This record gives sequence, structure tokens and C-alpha cells, in this order.
Amino acid sequence: MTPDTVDQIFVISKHWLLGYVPAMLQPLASAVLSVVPVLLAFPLLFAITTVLERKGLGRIQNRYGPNRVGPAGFFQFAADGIKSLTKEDVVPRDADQVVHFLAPLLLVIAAFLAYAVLPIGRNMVVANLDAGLLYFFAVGSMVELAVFMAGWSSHSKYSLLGAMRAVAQMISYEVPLVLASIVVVMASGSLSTVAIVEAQAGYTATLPHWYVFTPWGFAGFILFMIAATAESNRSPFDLPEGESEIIAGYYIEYSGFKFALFFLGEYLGMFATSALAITLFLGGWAAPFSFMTWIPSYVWFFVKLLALIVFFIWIRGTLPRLRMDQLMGMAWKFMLPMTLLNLFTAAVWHFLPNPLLRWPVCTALVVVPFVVLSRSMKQGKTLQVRTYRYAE
Amino acid sequence: MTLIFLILAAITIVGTAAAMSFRNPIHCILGLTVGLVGLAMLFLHLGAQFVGFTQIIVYVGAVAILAVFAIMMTQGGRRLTETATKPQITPSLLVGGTVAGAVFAVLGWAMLGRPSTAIHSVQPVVSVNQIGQLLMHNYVLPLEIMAVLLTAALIGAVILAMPQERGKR
Amino acid sequence: MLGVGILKGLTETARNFVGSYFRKDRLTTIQFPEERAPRIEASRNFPFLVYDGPDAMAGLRCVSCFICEKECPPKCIIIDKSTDKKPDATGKLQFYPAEFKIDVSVCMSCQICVEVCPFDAIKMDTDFELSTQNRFDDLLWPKLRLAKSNEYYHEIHPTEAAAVDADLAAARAKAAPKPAAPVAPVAAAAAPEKGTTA
Amino acid sequence: MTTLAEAPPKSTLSPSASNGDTQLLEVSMGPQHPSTHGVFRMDVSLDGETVVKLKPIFGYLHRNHEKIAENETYLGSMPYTDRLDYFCSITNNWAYALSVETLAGIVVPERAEYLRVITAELTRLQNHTCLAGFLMQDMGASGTPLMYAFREREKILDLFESLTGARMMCNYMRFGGCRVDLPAGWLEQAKTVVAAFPKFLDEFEALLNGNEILMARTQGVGVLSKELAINAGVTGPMLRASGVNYDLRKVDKYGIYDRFQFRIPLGDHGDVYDRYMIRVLEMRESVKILEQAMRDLPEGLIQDPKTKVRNFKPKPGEAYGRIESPKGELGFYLVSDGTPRPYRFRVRPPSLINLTILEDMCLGRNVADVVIILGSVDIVMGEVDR
Repeated sequence: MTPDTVDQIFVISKHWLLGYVPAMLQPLASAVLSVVPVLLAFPLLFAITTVLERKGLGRIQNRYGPNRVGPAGFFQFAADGIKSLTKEDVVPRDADQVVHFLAPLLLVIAAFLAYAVLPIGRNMVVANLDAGLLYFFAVGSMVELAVFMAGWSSHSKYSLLGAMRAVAQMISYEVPLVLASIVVVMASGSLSTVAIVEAQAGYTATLPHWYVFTPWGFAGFILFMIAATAESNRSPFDLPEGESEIIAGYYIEYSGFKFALFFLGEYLGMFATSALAITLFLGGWAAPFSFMTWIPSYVWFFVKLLALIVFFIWIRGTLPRLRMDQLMGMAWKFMLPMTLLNLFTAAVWHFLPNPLLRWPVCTALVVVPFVVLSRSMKQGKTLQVRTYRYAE
Repeated sequence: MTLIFLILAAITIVGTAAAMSFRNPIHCILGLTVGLVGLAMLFLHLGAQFVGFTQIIVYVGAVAILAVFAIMMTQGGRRLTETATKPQITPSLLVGGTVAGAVFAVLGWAMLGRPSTAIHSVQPVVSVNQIGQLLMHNYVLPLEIMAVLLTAALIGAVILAMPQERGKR
Repeated sequence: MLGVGILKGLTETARNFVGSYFRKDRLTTIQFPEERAPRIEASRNFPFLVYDGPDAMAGLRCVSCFICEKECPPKCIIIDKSTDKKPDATGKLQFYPAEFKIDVSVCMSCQICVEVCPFDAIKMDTDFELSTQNRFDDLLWPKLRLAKSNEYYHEIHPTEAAAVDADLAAARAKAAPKPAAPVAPVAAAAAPEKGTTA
Repeated sequence: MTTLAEAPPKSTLSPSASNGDTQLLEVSMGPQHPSTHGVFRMDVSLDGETVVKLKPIFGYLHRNHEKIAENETYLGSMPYTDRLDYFCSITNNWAYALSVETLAGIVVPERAEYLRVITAELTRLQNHTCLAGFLMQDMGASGTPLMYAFREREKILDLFESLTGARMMCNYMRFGGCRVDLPAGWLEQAKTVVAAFPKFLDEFEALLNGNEILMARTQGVGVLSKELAINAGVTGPMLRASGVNYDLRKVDKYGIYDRFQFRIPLGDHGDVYDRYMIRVLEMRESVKILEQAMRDLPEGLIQDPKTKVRNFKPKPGEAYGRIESPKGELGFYLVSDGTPRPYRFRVRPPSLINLTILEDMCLGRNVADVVIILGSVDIVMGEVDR
């Protein structure tokens, strides 16, 4: 088998399977054959990630993490899944039963829908939409509704507080998230995720043409990742859960498998935004070096995804959580100006063809506002490492 | 094709009907959301991806959430048991009926006025690219005016929401 | 600049993460049922009764003097004094506890009973795997359960037990010429008590 | 505000309409809440997420400590004092022993004084590390700083276990000295632990001190003014974080604290960050005291031989003994009527008194701030409720 066959093995096998389906049913069968692997792969990734996260956090905290179920605790997710499936499903008496039931479903469905436009490998995308990026954000906005439904229908104060926090946070960070990704749309001239990946194809002396390797792309990537962390309610932006403040936020009144569904939905959301970051800035499924292109494209995709997940876990193991007003302040006073300036930087990059000129100019356009903004943020609060006086 | 259209139309109609008939305002909003999603899917069904997705982002992601917030903040999601118990001919019902009638009349006039073949004509292929071209060339002035308007609204909102202690200090 | 402190923190956690694979002091967990922490000699858990010789019930050092029952702060010791006297390990006739119970659900392991016991009859155990199914009866330990041999005592607290044995032997040697005097062992044993705790 | 007590209609969400202008959400934080440090409860009235009223409610862990002690021998109360502030049993022991010694006029041998200083300062180290860890946990740091703190604390607890037999409920002090002398090799082990401690502190500070999120969360939050702190009787690191130079180790010079060279760090802002930093700096000073004490440890008796273990009856009279426990001024007030049991036994718990100004620090702040302000007070419910 040539590397190309290995790369396209899923596409080839899909076509081979489709050959056995009557022509009338082929569109349906094609959709099923595209969707089912996604529906299997990402929950499996979720299961692996829960174990990885717990083990990674454990190692960061000088402990082992789960290591009892299966080899090195690797089947912990199975134990957790069985546990959550067999647990009693408690619904509060005063809860709005229907909405309470629908909320986790909507969350998971919305999270799954987002995967339709993510190119997992070469020629491997469920739906190559013309407005793929727009689709992604449209589906992402349904998550907010699900979160709100969960928090409101539980009729609990903590869940309501959590839902308010979550929705406010997600709406606020959607703006920088979209603005940070628009630079890529400007550069590639398309809203289609497949076209964006293709726009980053090619190598200059083994180095790829990923957008992250430009000043605006780098800034955009960082801003996108910050916004993505907030969108997926991950530490240090995990206020909606805030277990030390509002215990578990909007899903405090959920138990059993519904709770697990919320977990699944959150992680799927995190994977989806990470996958989008990969698509937009890290060249999608492309290999990082030209001599490594023989490794199948989907492998690269998942390697990149895992790397981002590891980074999420690392961040979670390190940072305390922000406060609500600081979170909002960060969204509107730091992220928004930075993303807007980044749009301008990308435009400057586009209109300055001379690489000798555009590199320093664009780098300055990214770094100077960052320094100024961070200065002003620190001075506004007079945050500093203090020195202390002593009495004998 | 017509089957899909019928399903989507049913979703839209059921959603909007639910939005009118539920007593709990939050349920009404959720029903309305279903209706809006159905509408968005109708757009998608017609091949208008940009409009469809924008419909979801704007209406589901922002307007519905905003409405929900507004209701929650003002009423605490209390059920409106005291109102809407019986259909009564009130001024509001009259106004609503008139508006609805007018809308339907216009729609009906527009549809009946056109030759019926128009419905079965080939779907126009409108790509996002074209929309962008149009917005940035032919309609750049309206776009800019809208942008200024929205910025003004944004500044106004910020000023309204600004803490009032600033003046005291 | 914004983010420097965060980066510093990230390097710190990364160091710990990597260190946990290479250095013992960065991975301090002891995997309990398989591994056990090194036993610390002085550690204490709940009291037990020491007996000399092979027969647990005959060799109990306790003479049911009620001092520990009186001094126990949460009052978790219940003693029934015998009506008759039995010879103890040295062959001297003594009262013995007809029943000696400790309610370990009440006991707070303060070891005041050990400190006040003039006969070195009650000592602190180190066994902590004590879960039971029954929260009442199984946690009210009778004499039979409490009795543990002097050899066991030597095993768990070697230094302390050696000192106690030496003191007891000295006391007996002193008391040997006048075996009839019942007061002497009490007074003599009270003094070694200081030696063991000091 | 007036209709707060009114039960909300069944199907509504909790915000009960008040004066029409604002809606207050009354949230009961605790007694089962992950960050109330035990069974503590705060009835918080929220306007949005801003605290407009905070009512601390305690007593869930009340155990009648004082009344039990009045029906117990003097020695019998010693293990109960362990359970007051279960993080610092040794300082509790010391405060109680000190008051009984004052009552009965007992002189403590020198070696015992040194042992007391060593164990008490080790207690301070482990209490302050854990407090910092818990504070970060309240701030949502997913347990990493707490685990580092626990890692170091375990080493100190190992020392306690090999000395006193227990890790937390040490029951170590006796009237006129200490219960047991150092076992073989203990001092060397302690010296290594203490010598390694500054390195851990460096790491801990690198992890946290400069962290922008930590600074943003803590600086300017929960400010306690100097005046209020003094008027409310706040003591310990909290008082010193507000800039008041008051440390009983310097003021009373109880025990042998006048022999050691150490400084008292003082804060200028009185916010949560200062309270955190003061504790970190105090740990460094404690390490200095420990080094000096372990260097100078003399040989000799560890227990006043004249003091009886049983049948201990101090002369009628009263005494108040106080020490600088890691949480503040811990005092025991005793009245003796000449019997083996105290006539009156009263604890001055620093946790409780430091907690009284919680509402003043929290008003106008967020729920998230309430949690970390509470965390920075450093309470142990065993001591608050007694």
C-alpha cells in the first residue's frame, strides 16, 4: 500500500461500501457512513481524554491519578460510564421536567453537529459547506441555549447563577472567537473549512505555510485559544461550573447519565473548538514538515488535537479561576481590541507584499498594542508583586 | 423535496404556535426558538446557506438568549397565570390580528401576483463570496450606515449600563 | 507584562509533571494496599491490654484498678472488677478484670490511659485496619479482643517495650524479697512509668 | 429588602421581588458547600452577583467543648484541645498548658520550652502552607497548590507522628513540659525537613506570587482596615496583614521566644493578597526560628518532676494563658476552685473572632470574592464552634 492509500483508506472503504448500496439509498448511506465514524471517534476521544486529564492532573499534582481499572487505569472511563449509567436519575420535584430533560440532549446534539464541517483528514469531512465556518458558529450558539435551559429548568439558585454566568460568558467570548477567526477568512478568502485548510497547504523548505507562522496568525491563534477556553468553560474560565463558588453551576441538579451527557457535551465542545483552531491556524490535517507527509493526514489531525488537549489540561492544572467581572473585562477590554487590531494587522500584511517590510511592521502591530493593553490593564488595577515591611 | 419542505414547515408552524400558546414565557421563547430554527432550515433547504446560518446565529444565539435573559431578569420566569386565561377580544388582540392579516395579505399578493412557474425555477446559486462582493461594492454605503448605527447603539448601551457611582466620585 | 506570571506557573507545574516520572519526592503517593508507609514506631491508634506468658486471659497485667477508667477523658473504658483473685504472670495473687471493654467509637486515642496506668498493662496499638460491618457491637471491644501479648508489644514499639520490660524486671527484683506486700509493686511500677514516657 | 423572608411562590425561581427596584437572590451557602471549610453557613443576599447582606451562621459543629472541660480533669481536657483547631493541635496544647501553668505556677524545664517552640513553629509551617493551598483551591486552582502544600505538610506530620504518635491529634504538651522526648534521629530528620522548606516556598511562590490571575483575584479584595481590625479584636496574620504590628511572640514573649531572632512581616493593604503573602513570609521567619531552636536545643528534663499527672489540683484562682497560634491569639481562661476540675474553662478562639468581620469585608463583592475572603480568614470550624 502506498502512503496515499493509507491516507485515503477511510475514503476508499467508504466508496467501496457504497458500491453495495442501491443507488436510490446512496445519499442516505453516504451520510450515515460519514456521520457514524465521527459519532464513534469523538466520544471515544472524550473517554480517553477524561482518563488522560485525570492522570495528567495527577502527575502535575505529584500523584498517580486513576490507576486501578485496567492497565495503568486506562479503562477508568468504562467504570465511570457504567457508574453514571446505573446511577439513579434524580430530577428535582420543582424542575421543569421537559426542559430539564431536553437540555442535555440539545447540548450534546449541538456539540456533535459542529463536527460536520471539520476536516479530519484529506477528503475527510462530513459536509463541505460553502459557509462552513458560519455553520460552526451557528451550531455553537445553540449550546448557549442548552446551557440556559439546563440552568433555568433546574429551578435552583446555584444552577441559575451558573447558567447566567455561562451564557453571559459564552456570548461575550463568541465575539472575540469569531473576530479572531475572521483574519483567516480574510487571508484564505473563503468560509469553507476545507478551502481554509487547502489555503495553508504547501511548504517552503520543509516548513509549512500555516497561518500561525505569521504575526497576525500567531496573535489570532492565541486569542482564538483564549476565547475557545472560555467558550468551552475550561479553567481558568470555568466560572459557570465554579465548584468552589456555585458548586457545579448549571448542571448541579443533574445526576446519572444526564450529568455524563453534560460532561460529554463540554468535552465535545472543547474538541470542536480545538479542531477549529487546528483547521484555521495549524494547517488542519497537514503535516508540519514536508518530509513527514507520508504519515496519514488524520493521524496529524488527532496528534494536533491531542497536543491542544494536553495544553488545556496543563492550563487547568496550573491556574486559578478568574472572577466574573474580570472575565467580562478581559473579553471586552482586552480580547475585543486585540482581535480588532489583529484584523487590521492582517489587512496590512495583505497589502504589504515586501516580506522585509511586512514582518517587522506586523509584529510591531501585534506586540505594541499587547504591551500597551496589558500595561493599562495592570495599571488600572495596580496589580503588582508587593514588597513587605518587617517589624523587629 | 416537498416532503422535507412539509416537515420543515410543520416544525416552524408548530414552534411558532407553541410560542403563542404556552403560558410560561420561557417555554414561549423556547417554542419561538424552534420556529426560528425551522425557518433557518427552510433557508438552508432553499440553498441560502449564509442567510440560514446567520438566522441561527442572530436569532437563536443572540435574540432568543436576550429575550430569555430579559424575561428572567424582570419576571423571574414566573408563570403568567393571571393573564391569557381566556381568549378575549382585547385591543391587543385586535392590533395583532390586523398586523397578521396585513402580513398575510402582502405575502399572498406577492405570491399570487407572480407567475406560478417562478416557484419551480432553478435555484439561484448564491455563494457567500457573492454576498460579500455585493456587500462590499454595491451596498457598501448602506452597510457602513448600519455599522455606524449599531456602533452608536452599542455606545448608548454602554453608557446606560455604566455604573452611576462614577458621577458621585 | 501580562502573562509572565502565568508562564512561570506553567513551568512550575511542568517541572512537577516531568519530575513525577523521575523523582520519588515528586510522586509522594503510597499505593496503599500494595505498598505501605514505613511504620513509625511512636504511632498510636487504640489501646490494647498487654499480657505476659502464653495464656492471654491468665497473663493480663491489668489488675482492674479503675485508674484508666476514671482518667479516660471521653469515658470509653468499662471495667468489671473480678470478685476473686488469680495469680498473675509472676504468680502473685491479683484482682483481674472480669470484663474490660473499650468503646473504640468513642475512644480518641489520647493515650492518657497509658500514661496513668501504674502496671504498664495498657498500651497503644498501631493497627488501623479496623472497619467493621456493625457500628455498635463490633466497635465495643471486649477483653478478648483487646488482649495482646508482650511479644506483640515488642514488635510494634520495640524501644518503649524494652524500657518497660527493664523497668518491670527491676521492680520485680526489688519486690521479690517481700512478695507478700501488695503495695510495693504499685509504687515501684509508678516510677518506671516516668522513665518510659520521659 | 423587607420581603426577603417571604417564601417565594412554589414554581418561581428564587428571586423574590423586593422593593421593586432590585431583586435580591438569597443564597444559603453551606453548611454543605465545598468551600465553606467545614459546616459553616452564610446566608448571602445577592443583587445580581453582588453581596448586599451576609449573615454568617455557625454552630453546626458545636460540641460543648467548654462545658465538657469543666467536668473533666485538667489533664483530661488536653486531648480535647487537639480537636479545637485540628490543624494546629500542638499550639492548642501549648496555649492550654500555658494557662494551667500560669494557674498552678509551674516552671517548665528549658528543653521542654525548646521542644515546644520547635513543634509549634512546625505547626505554623504546616498550617500556613495548607491555608495557602486551600485559598488557591477556593480560587479554583484544581488542587495543584493544595497538593504541593499537602506534600510538604506530610513531611511535617511524619515528624509529629514519630514524636507524639499522632499526625494531627498530637496531645503533646503536659503541664510543666512535654509528654515525650525526641526519639533517636528525630532532630536530624527535622533539620532536613526544615532545610528543604525554603526551597519548597520558592517553588510555591514561583507558582503563585506573580500569577496575574491570582493578583487580579486577591488584590484589593476583602480589604480590612486597620481600625476595624483592631476594634473587632482580629488577631494573627489577618491583623498583621492590615498593618498592625502585633504578634504575641513579640508582645508577650511567652515561652522562650525572646531568645530568637525573627521579624514580623506586615501588610499595608489588608486585602486577601496581603493575608496570603503575610503567611508565606511568616513561614520563612518560622524557618529561621526553627533553625535557631534546633541549633540551641539543650539537654535536660522535659517535664517538671513536681507536677503530678494524676490528682492534679491547682490552687483556687484564675489564669489566662495566650499564645500566638497560627490563626491568631489563642487563649484559655481558667478558674480553679481547688478541685481537680476547672470551675470555668473558656477558650478565646482566633478563628471565631476573626470571622466576625466577614460581612464587613464581603459587602459589595461577588460570590466568588466571598469564597476567597472566607478562605483568607483561615478558619477551622472545630475552633469556631467548639
